[in-house]
Amino acid sequence: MASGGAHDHHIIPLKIYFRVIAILMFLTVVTVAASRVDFGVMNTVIAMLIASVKAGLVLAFFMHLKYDDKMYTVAFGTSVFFLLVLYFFAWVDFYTRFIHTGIVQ
Amino acid sequence: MSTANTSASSDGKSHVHHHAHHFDSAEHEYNAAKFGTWTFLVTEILMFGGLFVGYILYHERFPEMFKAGATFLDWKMGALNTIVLLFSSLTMALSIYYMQHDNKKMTLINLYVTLACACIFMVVKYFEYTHKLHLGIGPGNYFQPHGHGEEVQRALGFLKDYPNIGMYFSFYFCMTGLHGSHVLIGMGLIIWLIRRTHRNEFSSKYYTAIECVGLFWHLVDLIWIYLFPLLYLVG
Amino acid sequence: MASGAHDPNLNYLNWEKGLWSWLTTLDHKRIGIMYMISVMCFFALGGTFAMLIRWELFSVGKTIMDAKQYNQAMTFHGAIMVFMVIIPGIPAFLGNFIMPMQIGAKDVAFPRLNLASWYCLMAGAAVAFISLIYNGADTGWTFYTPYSITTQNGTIWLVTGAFIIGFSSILTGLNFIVTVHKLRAPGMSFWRMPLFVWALYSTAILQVLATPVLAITLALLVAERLLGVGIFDPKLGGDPVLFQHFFWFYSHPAVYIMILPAMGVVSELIATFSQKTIFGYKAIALSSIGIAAVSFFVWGHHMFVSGQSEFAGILFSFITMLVGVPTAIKTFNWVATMYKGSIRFDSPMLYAMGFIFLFTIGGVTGIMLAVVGVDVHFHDTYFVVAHFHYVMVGGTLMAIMGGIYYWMPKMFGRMVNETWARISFVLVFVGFNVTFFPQFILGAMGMPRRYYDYLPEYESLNRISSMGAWTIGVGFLVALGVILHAIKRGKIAGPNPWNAKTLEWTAPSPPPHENFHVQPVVTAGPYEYR
Amino acid sequence: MSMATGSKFMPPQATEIAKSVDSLYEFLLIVSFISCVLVIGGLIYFAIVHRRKHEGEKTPYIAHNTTLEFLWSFIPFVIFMVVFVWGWVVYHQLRHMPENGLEIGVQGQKWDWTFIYKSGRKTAGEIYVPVNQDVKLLMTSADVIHSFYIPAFRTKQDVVPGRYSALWFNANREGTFQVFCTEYCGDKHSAMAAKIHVVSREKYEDWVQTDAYKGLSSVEIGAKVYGQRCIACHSLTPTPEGANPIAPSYYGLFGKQEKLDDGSTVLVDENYVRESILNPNAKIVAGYKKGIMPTFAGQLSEEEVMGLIDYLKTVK
Repeated sequence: MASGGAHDHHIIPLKIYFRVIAILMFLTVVTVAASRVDFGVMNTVIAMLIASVKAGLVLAFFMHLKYDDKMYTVAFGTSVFFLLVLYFFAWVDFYTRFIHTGIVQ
Repeated sequence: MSTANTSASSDGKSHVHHHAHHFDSAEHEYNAAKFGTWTFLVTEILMFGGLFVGYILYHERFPEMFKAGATFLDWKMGALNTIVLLFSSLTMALSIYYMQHDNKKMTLINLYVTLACACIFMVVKYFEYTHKLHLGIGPGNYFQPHGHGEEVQRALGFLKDYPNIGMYFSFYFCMTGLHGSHVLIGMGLIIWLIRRTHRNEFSSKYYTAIECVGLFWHLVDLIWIYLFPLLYLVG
Repeated sequence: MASGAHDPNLNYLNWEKGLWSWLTTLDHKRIGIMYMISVMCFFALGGTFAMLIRWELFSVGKTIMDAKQYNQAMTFHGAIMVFMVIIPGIPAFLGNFIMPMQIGAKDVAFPRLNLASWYCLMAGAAVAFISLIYNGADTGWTFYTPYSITTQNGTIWLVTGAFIIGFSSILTGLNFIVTVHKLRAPGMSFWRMPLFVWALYSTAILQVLATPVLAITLALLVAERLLGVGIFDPKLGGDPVLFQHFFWFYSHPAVYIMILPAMGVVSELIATFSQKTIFGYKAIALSSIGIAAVSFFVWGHHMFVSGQSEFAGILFSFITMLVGVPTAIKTFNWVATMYKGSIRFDSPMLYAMGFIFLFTIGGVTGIMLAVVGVDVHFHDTYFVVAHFHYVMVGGTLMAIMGGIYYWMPKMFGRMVNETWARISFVLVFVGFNVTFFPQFILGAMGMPRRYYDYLPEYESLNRISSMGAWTIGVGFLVALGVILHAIKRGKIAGPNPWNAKTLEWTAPSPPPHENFHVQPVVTAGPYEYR
Repeated sequence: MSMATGSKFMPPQATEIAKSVDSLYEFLLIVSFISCVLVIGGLIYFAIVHRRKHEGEKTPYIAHNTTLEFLWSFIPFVIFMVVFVWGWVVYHQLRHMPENGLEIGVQGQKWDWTFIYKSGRKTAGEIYVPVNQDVKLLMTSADVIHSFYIPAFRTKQDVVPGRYSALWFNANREGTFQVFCTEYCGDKHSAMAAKIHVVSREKYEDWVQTDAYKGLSSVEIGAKVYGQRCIACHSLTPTPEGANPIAPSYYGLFGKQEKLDDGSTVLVDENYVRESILNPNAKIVAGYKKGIMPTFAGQLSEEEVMGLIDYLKTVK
């Protein structure tokens, strides 16, 4: 860990790049189409799922996370985790004060 | 004390990259630079995340107001921008691929295409912004639609039902504005890369700068991947 | 670089001359010294505001200033001390200087970024002080909305200044994480790193994960004032309590950014001055990481009475109890280290023992405030003021002073005048207790904080507190004199005057530009007093 | 060290909950004192006993002791859990609103509290409540966040603009108890206090029905209203040189020609005073800022406005 390892920068073949961009473009079309249909609340969930798949592809291939040091994946995962912590606790408070305001505490 | 790794770049003029004195080898410096870039991306994600959390929380609290606000966003422009940015992400990744094969010409082409896509993105953004601001649809207190025309009437109508619709456009302008500023920063960095590639500073042995700017650019694209559905589609 | 010539009297201080060589230096040691000077100047400024506040509160009614000026003095005391003294204090000053040497590295991972961090701090401070031109800022260092939106003065400048200073903290954190991961000397596994490095590593994680949320919160606050974005403004449908959530999501980890490095310094001091291996090395190291992790889940205990629901209050109170356990473990480990040690009462050790004394009181009162039922009475009273001063002044400032006296031989190659250093300790320690212990009682009696004027029944305790505050002021002036004297005319110190075992003491003092003439190889743990 | 009666170091215990909060606080104090004695005592004892006899002394290599480390992790955890649960019980009592309490509307605005009883009676700066009666305060703020804090009842609740927040108490003995604002709200944050008078039920019934100004002359009513509502900003003495007060002084105001900020002058007569009370931003005196004085329309009865005008005539 302390000094550089062997010269092992992984090179992704062109084929995979083009396959990934094709999927990404396709998913963009899918997400636009999905937004046309009214699934009610599910619209947001579906849109986020598709966006997450696209994001996963960009992360894994374009940003080489799949082939790189696991530490980078840990770093990215930590940032998303603590973002969810901020959202969860703020949402708990928001929910009890605005959406479900049964009792004035 | 520093071991230099000469690079046989394609047009014969070899350029020597000295890694900094406190690193043991160029490989060591490369790993440190990438780890530093990823840690920086963590801070970017958390900063944008704050805005996303605010948006989602208020989206739950004022769902109709946000739906009304979203009607002013042109999803076609958004979709075009998404495709442009995805493509620029591809060309950025390809520029790294070609530099790993010491193919300076193809790297330059890809960098120029990435830069061009970024310009298209900003131009589309420019039209969206001026179109709205011209009608008086601005953030917060600057939401004073004036003039005539269907959109302005609709905006005035919404203003009566939802007095704080200005908040939706605050989120819109803050999120897309912050993202736009990062696209500009990315363009600046790509121009810096192009200059250094022309001066043969990169080779298959040393392309750290391209890879790190590439990571930053992919993150900018990542944020737009989430911004587009949240703002334009779901509304 | 002339790597061959080990000219003995050539060191990082004199191998380059002139102000320009300092302002454009990439050497982590010089940047550490520049941070030292900045932090000490800001501390003097923040301390002056503190003295003014205590002078005003000496008696009921107007003493030396009126309400508006008091509110500004209170705001600037808070903002300067938090953003410019205590957060950059140990990580940027002592951390920058010592941490790379302790892991056997030649420099931090990104020297240019390190210099940029210092310039961020100075630029942010300059912007913050522009607010004085626009008749200051009187929102308190917490900038709660909607007051911070409606008040007519230079709040925007202070907020923008804090925004810029935030980047100094982020970049330092980033630098330290990469340095610890990538630049450790051969043989130094994670379990052979000194505890000061462990503390700075967990602080760096906090700086990188928490400060960006402060950046976006302050940016939205500026947007709120300029454009009326309505996110935090109740008149436009916004929610001021959401601002508190975003603010404290940063600010509670920020208080751990302040205390964790101090704990790292104390671990070093206790081990060295007891000449005994630290007790429970793994427990202390993991406690640092544990505190850093749990600190992101507890911010709601600042908002028990803000209108959040009972469920949220209970949840935050429970998790706050969890974060109390590792803190207690660390304190017990320090005391256990001193068991059967060979203890010398040099000034750094006095400050370390002072830290444990005051931090224990700060800790137990922290648990009192974490108990929801009691906090409703104590929230925003002087009980809270006393608690966080016990932990911040009694904790972090004691550790900074201890750290300066301990690493003075390494930084400047000279020893500190022991008698005067001990006098400064006694003055600060006694003055501190006289100032802040009465404030616990004032808080219990219900005196709210940030009060320009108070009821006559609180006057006697406030008088005692003010007198104690001036004693602290004198104590720190004496300490300043001791430091300045030591730099110029202190007794020459050898490379390892305290017989410490960590790596930085194997380098000459003051160390050469590249820290070690020969790359150190680590074969054993950091505290091997066998 | 029985603090149940509320010693010098704690405000008086005026509600049952105050007693339970104090007993929890007492337990916390005892436990904290013991742990401080253990830690600090141990520190000082080891420092003295194991002080360095001679340089280069060998010290035993004790790295860790699992049982000891387990004990001093588990015991604090248990204590913290006990204290947490006890705190939860007290917090639940504090936050569980009584069903049919006496409801009083509270409005906080920059720098004073106004109260509205269900009987339409409005008071500023003080309220009367019967003893041994559940009282529920429904609070909101007109401008920034304030916080309603009654030390004697050990309870506090932020008053957030744009929302209602509630606080309840049941005073178990008569007396006057101090109320503070504890969320920083600007210049006169420390002057934003109020009083709760806990009186017997009969006195309360009598007070609520009677007119607050029974048997007072118009000037005395004006003086009382001035003391509650205007004193925060308007002074009765001539403005000293160099001071820039927030609002014009009442000294010798009535009947004077006042210069306005748009250059015109106006005679201070009954109509001008009434307009300045009900619509303060209509005419602004030169040298003072617009938008500072809140409107009192709907908050002052006709009797009170007339009283103020008569009172102004007497301020010479």
